[in-house]
Amino acid sequence: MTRLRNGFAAALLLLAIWQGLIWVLSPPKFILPSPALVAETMWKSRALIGEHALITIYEVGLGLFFGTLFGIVTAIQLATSPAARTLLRPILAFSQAIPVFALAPILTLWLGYGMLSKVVMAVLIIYFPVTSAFFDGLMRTPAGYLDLARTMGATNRRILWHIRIPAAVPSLGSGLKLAAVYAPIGAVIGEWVGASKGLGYLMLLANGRAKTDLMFAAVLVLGALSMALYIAVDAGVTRYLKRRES
Amino acid sequence: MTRLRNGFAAALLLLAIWQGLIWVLSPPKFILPSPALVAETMWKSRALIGEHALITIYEVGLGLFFGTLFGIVTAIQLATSPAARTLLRPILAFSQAIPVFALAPILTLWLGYGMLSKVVMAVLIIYFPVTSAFFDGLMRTPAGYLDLARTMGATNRRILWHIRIPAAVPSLGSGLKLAAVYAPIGAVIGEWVGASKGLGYLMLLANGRAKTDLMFAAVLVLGALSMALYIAVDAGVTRYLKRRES
Amino acid sequence: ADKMTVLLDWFINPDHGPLIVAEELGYFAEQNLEVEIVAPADPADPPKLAAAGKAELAIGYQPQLHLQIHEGLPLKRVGTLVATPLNCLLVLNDSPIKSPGDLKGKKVGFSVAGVEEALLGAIMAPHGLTIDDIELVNVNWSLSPSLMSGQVDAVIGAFRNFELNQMEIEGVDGRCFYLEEEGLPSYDELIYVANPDLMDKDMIARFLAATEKATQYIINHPRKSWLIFRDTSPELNDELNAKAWVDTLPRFALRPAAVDAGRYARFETFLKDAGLVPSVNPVDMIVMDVTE
Amino acid sequence: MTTGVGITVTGQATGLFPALSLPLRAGAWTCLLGPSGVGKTTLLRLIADLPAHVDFSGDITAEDDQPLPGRIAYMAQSALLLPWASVLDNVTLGAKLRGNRADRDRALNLLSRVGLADHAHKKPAALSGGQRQRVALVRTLMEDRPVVLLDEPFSALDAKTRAEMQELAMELLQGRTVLLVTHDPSEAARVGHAIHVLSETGLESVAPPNAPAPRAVDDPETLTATGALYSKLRGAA
Amino acid sequence: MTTGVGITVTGQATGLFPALSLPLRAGAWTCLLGPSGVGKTTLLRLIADLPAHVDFSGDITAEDDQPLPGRIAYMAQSALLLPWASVLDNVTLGAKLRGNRADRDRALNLLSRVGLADHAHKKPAALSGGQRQRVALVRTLMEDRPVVLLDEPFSALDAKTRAEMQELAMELLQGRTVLLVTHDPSEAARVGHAIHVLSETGLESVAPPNAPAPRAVDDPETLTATGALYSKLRGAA
Ligand SMILES: Nc1ncnc2c1ncn2[C@@H]1O[C@H](COP(=O)(O)OP(=O)(O)OP(=O)(O)O)[C@@H](O)[C@H]1O
Ligand SMILES: Nc1ncnc2c1ncn2[C@@H]1O[C@H](COP(=O)(O)OP(=O)(O)OP(=O)(O)O)[C@@H](O)[C@H]1O
Ligand SMILES: [Mg+2]
Ligand SMILES: [Mg+2]
Repeated sequence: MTRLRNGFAAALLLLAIWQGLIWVLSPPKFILPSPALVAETMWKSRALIGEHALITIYEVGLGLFFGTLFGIVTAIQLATSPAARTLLRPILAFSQAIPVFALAPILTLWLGYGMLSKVVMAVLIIYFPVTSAFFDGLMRTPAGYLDLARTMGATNRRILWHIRIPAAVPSLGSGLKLAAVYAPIGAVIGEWVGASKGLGYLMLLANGRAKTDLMFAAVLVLGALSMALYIAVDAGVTRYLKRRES
Repeated sequence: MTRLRNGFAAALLLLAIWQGLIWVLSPPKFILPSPALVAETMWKSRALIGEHALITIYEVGLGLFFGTLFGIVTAIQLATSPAARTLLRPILAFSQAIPVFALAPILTLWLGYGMLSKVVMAVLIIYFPVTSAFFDGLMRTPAGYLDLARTMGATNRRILWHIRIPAAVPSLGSGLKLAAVYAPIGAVIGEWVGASKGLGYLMLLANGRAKTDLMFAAVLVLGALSMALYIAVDAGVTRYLKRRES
Repeated sequence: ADKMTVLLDWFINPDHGPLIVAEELGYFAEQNLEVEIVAPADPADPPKLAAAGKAELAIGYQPQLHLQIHEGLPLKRVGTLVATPLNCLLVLNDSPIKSPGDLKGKKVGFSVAGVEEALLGAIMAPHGLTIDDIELVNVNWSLSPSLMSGQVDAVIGAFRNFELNQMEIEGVDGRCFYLEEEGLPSYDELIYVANPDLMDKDMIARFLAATEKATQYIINHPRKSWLIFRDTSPELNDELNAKAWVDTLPRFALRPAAVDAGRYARFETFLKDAGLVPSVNPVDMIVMDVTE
Repeated sequence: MTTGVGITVTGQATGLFPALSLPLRAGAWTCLLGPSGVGKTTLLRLIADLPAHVDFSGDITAEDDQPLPGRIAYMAQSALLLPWASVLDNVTLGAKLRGNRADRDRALNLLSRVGLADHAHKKPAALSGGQRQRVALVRTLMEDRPVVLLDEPFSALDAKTRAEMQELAMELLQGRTVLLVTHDPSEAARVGHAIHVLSETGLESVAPPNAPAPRAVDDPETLTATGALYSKLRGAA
Repeated sequence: MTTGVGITVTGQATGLFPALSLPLRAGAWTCLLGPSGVGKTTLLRLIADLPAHVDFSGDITAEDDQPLPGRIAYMAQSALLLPWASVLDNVTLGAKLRGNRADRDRALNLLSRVGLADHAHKKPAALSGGQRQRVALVRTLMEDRPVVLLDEPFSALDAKTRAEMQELAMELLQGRTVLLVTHDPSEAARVGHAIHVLSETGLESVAPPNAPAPRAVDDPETLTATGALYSKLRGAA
């Protein structure tokens, strides 16, 4: 509840800054339209925006799910196998360092212009932060717990399951929060590179037609979406972490 | 040393996978050129690539420095002021979700076509992971330390400085590792927003011309750069954390 | 010297020959100009930035200009770079699409959002098809790769002097449907646009004079001018540019400042009839002759 | 020299302890014993104005009617050393947190008096349990506060070190108001000027020996008091 | 019933303790005392085959010449409870880590015997220091191992609870080989079948009382042993 209110307050503040920029700098409306104009466009084009937003939401949801899943699995792999660690970590960094934009055109050539390429983009973009954060957590298990587990005759797998993973949950939480913010970008980049639907597509289309107001309406909806996702994930993670130790 | 060796092994593995893909799928060279072709292009165009790479390295360095700085400052602001927290965090999430290309004309309008706009992009892109990771760390200070500091009559500022920040250093380390990987992407995206120099420019140029071999050469150089940066940051952080508690 | 910034529509390519040659041969300097040439990532941006006064000139596309003016951008065409359409509907040579009428149910890729639907709709209309009969896919900059890899059946927005050569180099033959042969009014593909409220007419006139001189040089010395273009930057020296150079030469506007008012009036009417703009703007809202 | 202030705690904590009144005489050592889990730590946290998990209704007031916060040093039940700071830095933490110059000489002197002179530059991870507790003790002694709350400060120490630490603490905290939570009846009998046993039914006082503290452990009077405490404690839980 | 195995520790740790030989008799309680920081915890870690910070040269062998790892339960000096797991889950951790069915009935039974029946579903953060230590004790008792190493297991408990816990541990660990590190001479005198004092100069043995353990604390024989230990310890550091 408070979080929702905070989100709302933040939105108001953003609006105020935006309006302030308009007043102070009075940029041309084809570069930065006024909030009022964008609001009007948003309302008028609500059906259009809604239709495209649904597609993006769907892609983001799938991307978030699979990206988190793969990230968790990879982090666990890395944490359990020194061999995997040796080879995979630099590759991970490398793969991440190759800008998705650069790979996106090629990916779309392989995967087509359907939903798959966008989901893959979202997965790719959140994969690294999730993996990296969770892995860091898994490698920072307090030594005392590990000693204890060792004397108890635990297998590595069970130590992982009962001690290292629960101890790394706060770090995974940090990773998930990053993922909540990045997944929408991933999907939009995917749409940008090649699509016939989605908010990213709508943005490009509007931009190409010099309909800056419509573009900003789409940008705002995307931003609101990400913000909502972030607030939800943050609230969920915080509450879970608080609850589980009391 | 071992890290360097690992990086090298990883690079070899990547090459093997790539060559394997070529053998198995034999994709047309405008989709995936062979390592040999890319190596040849890389060698032939070494002067060209080198010149552009230098620009990118410079942007990355500046971006990393300022992004980390701003991220640290913001995280501290957020951690110390509940008001800032209420408002700024959702805005942060929101700001990340706005695709840069929507902002590109605005940025260019304000910052011009020079290096500044690229550095700003690199800063923008690493700002969020650094802030987010460090902030999470700052909010997770063990309660016992805070109680202790309170009875000692500490001001909030000094608690921050002597307790919360050192306790959050491992989280900041996680953030820095992400930043090392993202800063090059930021610079490249910045170059895409409008540039006439840099690896990102070269990539787009090559891509626009279906010179996939040159694009891959540039991508590889960028990847190697990021990997080196990541390995360096990872080694630094790990060693620092180990040392400071023994 | 007077400093001015020119925003290109895309990376430097043979379409920009007159600018490069003018720069290299010192024609801008002759006109007391110091020209900075900047390439953007998104071709939609330069007109906006020119309208915002961030550059004296931007290179744009005529069809887009009509829309941009209707969206309220303070822009006018002040010169012409390429005086014929370059855009074409591109398919693979062995494609079953033998006429625009065969597009029904196909995927068509495009890159620059804007008037593609209008253009496509116009060339399909004689065959009894509408835009709803096809699936439009934004393929961004992968026009020829998306076609060659079979992800789309056709692309609109390909440049006849460029994508065809590119596909030939990759060993895949393409086939173009020329829009102006399929019932579309002819138009200027690449134009210079500027903000009429901010511009310095004299400076633009001098700029156009320099490019006019460069264009004449290119026509007179096609081989030498290619060498000049190629040697300005190592990344320009490749097979594709060499081929495209030859195909682009005949299309440069020989009189960059000259206005063909009828061409713009016809196109504006065509857009109104296609329902893409709400009204018909008078020609003097769209173009101006800076030498007057 | 800092001198102690008397404090009176009156009140009850719902579900933990019934209405009670605990007087802390100015300049004296008051010992608090009682079964594990009865609420001793909670009581200390209440006095130190730290968040506690109970509903406490009552008053914690100083004789001089000045506010207490800022006049209390609190040594918690666990050592709570900062793992990234050296022993010396941990010990001078209070000064740093208040922005004062850290008195390193005094710190080094105290560290050598608790037998940790050689460990001043080590990190806490390299210390044994009892060494960590002594560092926490030194950190508390470095705080120059009129009221000192000690929660089982000697529990991890061997008998000899424990006796030495008791003497050191009594010497250095001379004149302060000290509340010591301990499980060791002989410790209470040795150092207490007042001794209380907390149980679920309330607070009971036990007469301390008459001799000035610290007393000899094997002094008959001390032994008697120890014995009395034992039997009281046996009945308490 | 699991029965203990005798163990002999011989060797030296450079910079910590000189060459020594510590026999752990099968089925008996051996008590180890000594000044804080002398190396008691280190010795326990060596026996438990855990990483220690010293160079140990010597042998730790079981009478039956079978390997020791897997036959030892170790209760560390700090409670080390998993903060996210309930008391019950913490107590049954061993079974879960070995993939066995957790014996919840036995766990609940033991928890109620240490007085924590009402706390079985709380998280460790809601426990007092002594309660946490008892949970760690129960966790160790749940391990059905022939050799049990206890590092100051009762240090945070009041006298009465401590006595009860000693009795409970002795009952449940009947027949096991137990090594108990303690700072409390009377505890050693009460439960030890063998008592050793570790100091920088080596290991010294002290004769335990003859009565079967656990002995009454106030039995004259126990008191004598306690006194003897005290004086030995006073000389040790
Ligand atoms: N990780 C470590 N690195 C370096 N030195 C250590 C480390 N752990 C312990 N020591 C040192 O080794 C010595 C023995 O430590 P140990 O924990 O075995 O003592 P102890 O006899 O158990 O003491 P206590 O009764 O205080 O628990 C101490 O001087 C301590 O400072
Ligand atoms: N954070 C908490 N939330 C809920 N209950 C708590 C919390 N902290 C302590 N308790 C409960 O309050 C009671 C008193 O705890 P307290 O720590 O004051 O005991 P204590 O007398 O100091 O015991 P010990 O001698 O074992 O340290 C205990 O029953 C404990 O379970
Ligand atoms: Mg307590
Ligand atoms: Mg120890």
